[in-house]
Amino acid sequence: MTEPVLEVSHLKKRFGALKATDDVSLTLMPNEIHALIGPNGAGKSTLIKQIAGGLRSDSGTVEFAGRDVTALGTVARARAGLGRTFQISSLAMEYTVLQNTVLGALGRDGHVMRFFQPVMKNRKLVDQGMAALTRVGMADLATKRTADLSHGQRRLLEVAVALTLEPKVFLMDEPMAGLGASGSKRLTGFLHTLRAEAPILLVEHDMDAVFALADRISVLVYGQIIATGSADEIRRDPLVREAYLGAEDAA
Amino acid sequence: MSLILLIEQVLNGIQFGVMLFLMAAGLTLIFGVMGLINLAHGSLYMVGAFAAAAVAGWTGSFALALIAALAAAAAAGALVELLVIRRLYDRDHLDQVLATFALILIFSEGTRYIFGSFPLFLDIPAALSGPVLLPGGILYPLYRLVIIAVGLLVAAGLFVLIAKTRIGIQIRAGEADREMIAALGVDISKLYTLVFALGAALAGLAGALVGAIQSVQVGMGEPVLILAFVVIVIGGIGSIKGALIGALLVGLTDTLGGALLPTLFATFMEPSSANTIGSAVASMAIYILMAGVLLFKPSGLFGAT
Amino acid sequence: MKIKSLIAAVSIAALGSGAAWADAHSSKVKVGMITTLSGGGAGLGIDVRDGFMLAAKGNENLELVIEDDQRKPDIAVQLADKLIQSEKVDVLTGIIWSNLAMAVVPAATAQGKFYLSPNAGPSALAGKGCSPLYFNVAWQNDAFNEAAGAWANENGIKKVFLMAPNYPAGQDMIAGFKRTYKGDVVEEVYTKLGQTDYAAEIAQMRASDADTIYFFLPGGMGISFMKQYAGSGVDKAVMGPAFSFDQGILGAIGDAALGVKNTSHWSKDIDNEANKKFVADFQAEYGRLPSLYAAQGYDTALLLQSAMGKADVKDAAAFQAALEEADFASVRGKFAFAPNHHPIQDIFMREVVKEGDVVTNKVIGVASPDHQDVYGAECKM
Amino acid sequence: MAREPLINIILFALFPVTAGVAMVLDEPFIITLMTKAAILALAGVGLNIALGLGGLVSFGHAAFFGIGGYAMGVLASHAQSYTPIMETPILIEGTKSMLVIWGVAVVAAALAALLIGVLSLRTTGVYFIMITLAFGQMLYYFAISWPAYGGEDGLSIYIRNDFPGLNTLDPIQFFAIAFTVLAAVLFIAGRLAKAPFGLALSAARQNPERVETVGVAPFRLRLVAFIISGAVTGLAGALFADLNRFVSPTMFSWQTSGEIMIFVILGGVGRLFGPVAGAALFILLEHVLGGLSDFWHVYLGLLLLLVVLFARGGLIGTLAGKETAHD
Repeated sequence: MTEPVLEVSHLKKRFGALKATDDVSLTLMPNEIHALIGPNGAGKSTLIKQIAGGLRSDSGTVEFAGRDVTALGTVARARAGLGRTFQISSLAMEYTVLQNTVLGALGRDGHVMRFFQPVMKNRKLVDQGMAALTRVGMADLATKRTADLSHGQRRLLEVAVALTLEPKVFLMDEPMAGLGASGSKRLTGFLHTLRAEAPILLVEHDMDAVFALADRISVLVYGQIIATGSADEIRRDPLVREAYLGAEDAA
Repeated sequence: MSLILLIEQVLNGIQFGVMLFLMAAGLTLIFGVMGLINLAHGSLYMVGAFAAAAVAGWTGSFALALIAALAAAAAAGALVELLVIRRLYDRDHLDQVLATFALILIFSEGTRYIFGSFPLFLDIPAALSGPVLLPGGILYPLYRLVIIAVGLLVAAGLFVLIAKTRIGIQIRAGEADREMIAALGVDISKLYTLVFALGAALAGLAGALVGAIQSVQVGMGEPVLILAFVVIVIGGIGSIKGALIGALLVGLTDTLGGALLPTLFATFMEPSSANTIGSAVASMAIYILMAGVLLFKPSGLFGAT
Repeated sequence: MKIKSLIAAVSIAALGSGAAWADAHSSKVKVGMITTLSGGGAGLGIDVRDGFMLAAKGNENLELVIEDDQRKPDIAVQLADKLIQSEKVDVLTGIIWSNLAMAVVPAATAQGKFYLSPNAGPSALAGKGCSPLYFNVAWQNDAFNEAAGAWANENGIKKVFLMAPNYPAGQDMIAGFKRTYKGDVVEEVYTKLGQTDYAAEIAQMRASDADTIYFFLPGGMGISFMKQYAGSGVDKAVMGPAFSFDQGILGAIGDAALGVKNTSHWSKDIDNEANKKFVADFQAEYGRLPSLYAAQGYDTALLLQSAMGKADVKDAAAFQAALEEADFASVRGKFAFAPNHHPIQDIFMREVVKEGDVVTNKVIGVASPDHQDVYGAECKM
Repeated sequence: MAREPLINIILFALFPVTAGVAMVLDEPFIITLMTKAAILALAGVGLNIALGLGGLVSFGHAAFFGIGGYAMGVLASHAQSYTPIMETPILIEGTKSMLVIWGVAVVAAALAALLIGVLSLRTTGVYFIMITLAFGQMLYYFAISWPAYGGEDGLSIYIRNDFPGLNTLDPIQFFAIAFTVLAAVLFIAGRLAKAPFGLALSAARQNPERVETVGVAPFRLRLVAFIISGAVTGLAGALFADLNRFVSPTMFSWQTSGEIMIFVILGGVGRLFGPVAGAALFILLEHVLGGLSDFWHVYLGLLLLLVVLFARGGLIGTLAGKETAHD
């Protein structure tokens, strides 16, 4: 067996009486797409934050590329190779689309403390930014102001910024939301090729995409993982059907 | 320093703190509910003091003067809210700082235009003047005890208002979520005007109470304003409880620092330089206190994180 | 516009009663007045200005340009630059505050302009920093305090409690008092500049065994202190330099100030012709009682005009000599310049009394006759 | 799109043109006013690096302005009285050299900004505004109470400091110095905004989470921005002290912080030339309104209010039309 790239063990997080994350363990193997699904309020976003470093866990560990990163913050984890996209777009809205990916390339490059040469004339960084935009099919939008993009376009830009980081692992929080059927389908195809570069931990509501892409699926309900397995296993799991579909019905 | 003197100084610190609380309560309420930094709060304090001095001059009645101070400050507050402040709620802090800074200029020079450049006369009523004998043989000015009592009453009133009344529920809801309260069918702009006027009235009350033992003059609001900001930042912005605790902390630090530090420095320095340096450090003490609190609690003692 | 209208006011009045100053010798002089007319402390500047204009009324040879320094040193410096560079004035005057004077006076005299101080008298300008072109028509900062110390010695004051704000003028005032006072200083307290609450200090006063409180707290600080002191029940005698008990301030303190002793070089009840005329004219012109600042502004204009009658301002040496003569009828009575161009004058002790409904001052004696400052020895000119 | 640069050029050219005309007309005071505007603009440019670019609403920049001023005051007063600043362990003498004074002012202000920044940047929002205010007030009271350098009275320097090859007391020559410094700092600040650092800093203002996610710590960016900002404002303070040949604690007061902030907002936050426009307008208003009435602060207040309420984006923003993207 190969070693997992990302290994989360016994993570816990409480907010007052609410157990947002209740003893969650999961792994992400090389070249794998591991989907995390669950009804609204199950604690997916909290878990992603804990893994990305934005939220301190009460207990448990996060190991990344064989290294315990539990004590590290967002910045250090990003530098170690965690590439994250956000559920609610988290971009520099005043910037152009290209400036956002150049920012990513700059972060990857690491030399932020340069004060004189215009960054948008730095061939290397601009090329990296453009390349990432081209890959998600946004090259023609490069000079557009980010605030003027549609929701779907912002999701794609999130992915493009993550690409510039050349991460060892992608953490993607609902990248398909707002894309529409055809956009969703294109991104699904793209993520499929992306797994060869780095495995993806994918939080997603679009079940078609999840079942088409995921090697393994974990189901999170009330902060607990109630099942992990292949698409077929999850479809058949009675617990999942009850908790998940039951919840869907209720909604 | 004798024990009696120490107790007297502690009382002075509490009195100063309670006075600051009257200022800070309005400021923190306005910030908590509307998210607004109001630098012109000191001007409302000044308006209260001038209104009180003017009415006391005409009628000779301190009670009428207090009522006039409350009314004038509340009216000025409501007016300012309707004309200016309500355009600032969805602006960033920067715009709020500049606009309310502009209001200070207008209020100060406007007051000078109306009342002239010389300080006004406002005295405490005869019934409240002079000292009283406290247990333990401490002689203490009655009026300062009255200020302490009024301040604590206002604090209690505010707690009840916020915890128990309909308005209080609306205020708390407004702090939590503006859209929520609008969805509940509350007229939010009316609520905001009301809260602003309430905060202004408190500042006006403080101005009138303090004006009777200090100088009623243009610009009297700004030093108090800065101190009130220190208070609410220490206490945690938006928290009435924080404002009370913060005010008492600042009051005690300032009073006891001024009284004790020079003596303390004199234990290891020659007296004359101990005096100057001690006084210098004492005048910085509350700012040091504030920086210290923020280092350990970046959102103040009772602030929401 | 404001400036122009003031100039006009002075010269239009001249048409009516010009005869009084139509002296054949009289030379033309352009005066720049920098004083505080807006913001806190504007009352003092307004009084100096009004006093000056009252004395200069009708003199068509005196052109006056008035500027507001807002009590900010940097503004004062820039206004001085403006008056010297653009308006090309011959004489500067008007500054109220020591720190503003320190910012303006050395540069102004270095550029060959006369400066007549109607209020501030920092020790540096009386001693090492003195200048042939600088004349102080008011007092050296220490004067009232030295006189108070001397008076205390002779009036059985044995133990004093001293208080002043913690800034140079405050420290100078206390030092001035201690220079002449021979009794015990039981406590010496420095408060924060601009402090408004004196409960802590009053508590210390109560606890001390001093028989007299001597304090210097200018402007609103003094008002706050006196009101709080009166309510505290501490019954020690109170004394201080005149600044906290001047006419503009007494109205705001009220009865709380009654009985307080304060030293001053002027009082409205000093018995001489010039003073009677001044007090009456000032009330007639402005409808209020004059303050000591108004008196100083008035004397400054009298001094200037006396020199104008003797010499041309363009001849600096002659004009300086004319100023040194101080040949004018001061509202204070006796007035002469010491070699360092600071006044030799009587410092009176006044007491705050009530005349009808008005709280005001009454002279009760001379605290220090022919008082002269101690810094003159360091002055080399 | 090209309107803002055009406005900038006109605005900038207005300084030397006005000063030149004033020289021809023999109105040295106008030159002095333009010098003052240039120096205050410089202070604003400094604040704008923290405020406009970094989103750090510092209400305590008077601290750096004052430190720069006192760097000049202390060095020049010791040189003036021929007394060394310290003799042990090493001899440090005062100086009348403007260049040395600038160096000391910049370094001292930068060190203070480092210290204040490390402590203040742990907080955000209103807390940041207030803690920077608190540090400014600390220095203000310190300067007032400390007797060694004049306390509240301040320090007078009788003659302006020296600049190689120039007569600094001549208004037009001193204007040239101040204006050149402003131009140089504007150039550097313009480059800074477009450099990698500026890109990341401005992104951290727009969305700190974004910057963290690409592996850059906003705290470091902000701290460095705060230091640069403080240093520039410190340099302005040294020049301002030299303009007046005088320093006093007023330079540390919270009103000074407020005024520097007004220059920035009046001109347009985050716009390179915003503080230049703001300072020029402020000086103009002070000069014109001050002559109209004793109560000119009322008009100033009303005008500021109108700008905030109705002219968002400040003077330059209003003149340049709709807000443009920072690129």
